[in-house]
Amino acid sequence: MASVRECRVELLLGCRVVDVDGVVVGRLEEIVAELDDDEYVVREFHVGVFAAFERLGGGMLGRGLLRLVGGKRLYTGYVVPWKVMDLSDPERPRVTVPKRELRELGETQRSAGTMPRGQPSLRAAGGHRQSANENTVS
Amino acid sequence: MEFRVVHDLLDKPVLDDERRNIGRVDGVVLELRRGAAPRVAAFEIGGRVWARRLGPRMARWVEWMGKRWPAVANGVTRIAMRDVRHVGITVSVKCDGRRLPTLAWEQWLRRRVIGRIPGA
Amino acid sequence: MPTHTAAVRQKDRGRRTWLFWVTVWLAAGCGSKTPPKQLESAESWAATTRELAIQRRVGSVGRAYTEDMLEAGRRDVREIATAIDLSKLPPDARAAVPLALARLDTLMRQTAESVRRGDVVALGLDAAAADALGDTLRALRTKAGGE
Amino acid sequence: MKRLLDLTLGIVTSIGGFLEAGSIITAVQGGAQFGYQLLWAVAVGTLGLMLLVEQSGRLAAVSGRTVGDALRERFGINFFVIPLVIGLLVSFLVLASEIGGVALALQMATGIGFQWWAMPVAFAGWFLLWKGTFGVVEKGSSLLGLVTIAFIVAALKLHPDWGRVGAGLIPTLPAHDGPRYWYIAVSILGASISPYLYMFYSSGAVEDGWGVSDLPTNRATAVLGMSFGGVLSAAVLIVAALVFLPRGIQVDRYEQSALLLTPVLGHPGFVLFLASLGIACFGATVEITLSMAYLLAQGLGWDWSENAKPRDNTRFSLAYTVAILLAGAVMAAGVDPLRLTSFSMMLTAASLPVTVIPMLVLMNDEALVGEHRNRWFGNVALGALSVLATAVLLSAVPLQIIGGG
Repeated sequence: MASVRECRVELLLGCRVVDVDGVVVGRLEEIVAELDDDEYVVREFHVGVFAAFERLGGGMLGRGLLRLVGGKRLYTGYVVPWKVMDLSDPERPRVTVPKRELRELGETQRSAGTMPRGQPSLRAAGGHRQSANENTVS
Repeated sequence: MEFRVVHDLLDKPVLDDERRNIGRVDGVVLELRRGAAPRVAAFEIGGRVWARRLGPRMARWVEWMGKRWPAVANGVTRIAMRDVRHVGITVSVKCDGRRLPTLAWEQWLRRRVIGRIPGA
Repeated sequence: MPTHTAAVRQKDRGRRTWLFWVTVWLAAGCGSKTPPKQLESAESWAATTRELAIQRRVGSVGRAYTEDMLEAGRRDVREIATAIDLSKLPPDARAAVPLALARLDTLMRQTAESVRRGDVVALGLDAAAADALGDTLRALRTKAGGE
Repeated sequence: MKRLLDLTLGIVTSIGGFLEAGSIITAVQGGAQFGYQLLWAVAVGTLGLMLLVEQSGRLAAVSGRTVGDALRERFGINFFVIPLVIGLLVSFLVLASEIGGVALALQMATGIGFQWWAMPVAFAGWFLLWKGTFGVVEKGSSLLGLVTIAFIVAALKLHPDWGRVGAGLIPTLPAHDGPRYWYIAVSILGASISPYLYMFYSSGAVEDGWGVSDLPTNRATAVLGMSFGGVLSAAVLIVAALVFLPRGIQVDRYEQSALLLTPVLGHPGFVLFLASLGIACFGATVEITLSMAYLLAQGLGWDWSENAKPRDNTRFSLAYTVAILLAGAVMAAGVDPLRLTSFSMMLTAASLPVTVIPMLVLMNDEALVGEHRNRWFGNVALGALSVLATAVLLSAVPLQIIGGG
């Protein structure tokens, strides 16, 4: 670890992400980390309108509406693994591979895992959303 | 355990050892490491941090306020992720909120303004 | 949010449009009214005067309230009298409208005096006069093109 | 037994808390100019408020988050500043008009100008907040607010033609004065669906520590309380339609509305009107002030509670102190209360989309409300309300221009 640099999540959020050829991937909406040896280590970045919806917990209704209104165009999001995300300029995040090589975020994976729905008391459960099976590289 | 920085941490209320509200997570700091995955190092609380999110004009304005009334526009509180006890609907941290800069103006107000009004 | 200049400029433009609409909205509060609308308002004041006289006569409403109300009404009526655009009225109403408004003003002053004196008989007469004046104003409004 | 008592108290609270300066004056204006024709606006406004109150109460009971909290947590500060700034601005104007309502009631009772009453009223409200607890503020001001039932008594004594009253519940196009009609219709909507009410309600649910077991109480309070409240508003409109319309009295000055009950109830009617106006507006003054402080404190993560001593929540206490005294100062400067009230009701109506549309997202968020999230009915109704709110926003500016004043 030669150098340590800092980067601010709240300013990164909503920035347009481009791929290696300058093609726009979408806006950065979510960062997924994992607790690893007492450290929260970033695994991947979620980019695109769908990622924003996922963040808002849009639910079935939101997903349905999004598909209805925007069709395929809006109904997309990409998973960018940390290895290919270049944050050297925090205002212009860049993916170091072409867009087509990115994994899409969406329903196909969502249905792969079964999601525990409706815990009886979220407050009692500590409220942590149990969604580990959504769109993760584990 | 998976943890989503924006969904689960950013903008959540922060409670100290005695469940005192010490503010909201206004910003999150990633540490970029060469050859290793970035690490969520800390989060920050403070007017200056959220003002920066609202744009440069707002940030300048809060900066100016801070120069004028240092007691009111407090500094930035940074809390390392290792001091986080639990992240849920709220974020609880291992510390005494009264000693943090975020609560400085709450205390300043108590001494200088509110405490002086009868019946407080 | 990203702080590219384009985005900032767009934000500025957005703010300006927004300010424009707020100004328009605020300005609209002081917009002008048409003569039939103004006459309708005067008519409503005549009706209010009548009601105030009747209710004060039987002691249903407070004295201070009645006087204040009449005073406020007179201010409104005088405002209407100066603001009304006579050229927008039909020729045969041009002379009658200012006259009726002046009579309403006088009547309201008179009613206020009756209230001050506690004169029950006068209040009855004032109510009748207000009733008649209301009819006159209604006729004038119909002439001026109101429904 | 205790539950039943709580429920009754909750319903009484919402009845007492329903009427305030805006809903009284808009209903009087509507009835005086258009008879029963605008009753539908009261009904739509009441249904809308019922929906939002039930949902924000449910959100608070299930997740322990108020609407303000959830808005910040789910949408981030970049979005949250919009409802924050708009909410504070609109609430401030409404607050000033409520203080104006109390001050005018006092003016009509004493003959001393309302400007002189504005600061004492603001100070009295502040004192209640400073010394009182949430229960005192909510229940006290609302129990007194039951005096507004006088309007229902008056409406019944006038024996309205119920068939025509029923017909008024169906929206129809006006025969005359189209712009004015729509202007008053939108104002009635703004007066009924006040964001401060459901913000206040959800904060109250959190202050009282509601849980999932309180959901039935929440639903009953929302449905029964708001419908009784709506009936009160409708009664004001009906009385105005039967008293003012045939006499040709329009309400160009706030004070004219005090003649509303005298033809029916005589001198007690005058006193009851003043008492209703004063008490209802005073209750609203205190509640709006609190809801402003709640919104600010929740959004920025300050400690907030009306039940704590002011010195334990200094920023929160400072926020309500500044808000109420500033609003008092606006009225003391002699702003026309009727103009301000009409304007702020219009502004409230126009501001609805910023709080209503996000509710659609919040109430479908499994992380927040889990299995208690909206079913199709709640979503369709809230969706319809969002569409209505957007239409209102788009029509507000042109309506203010051609129908206002």
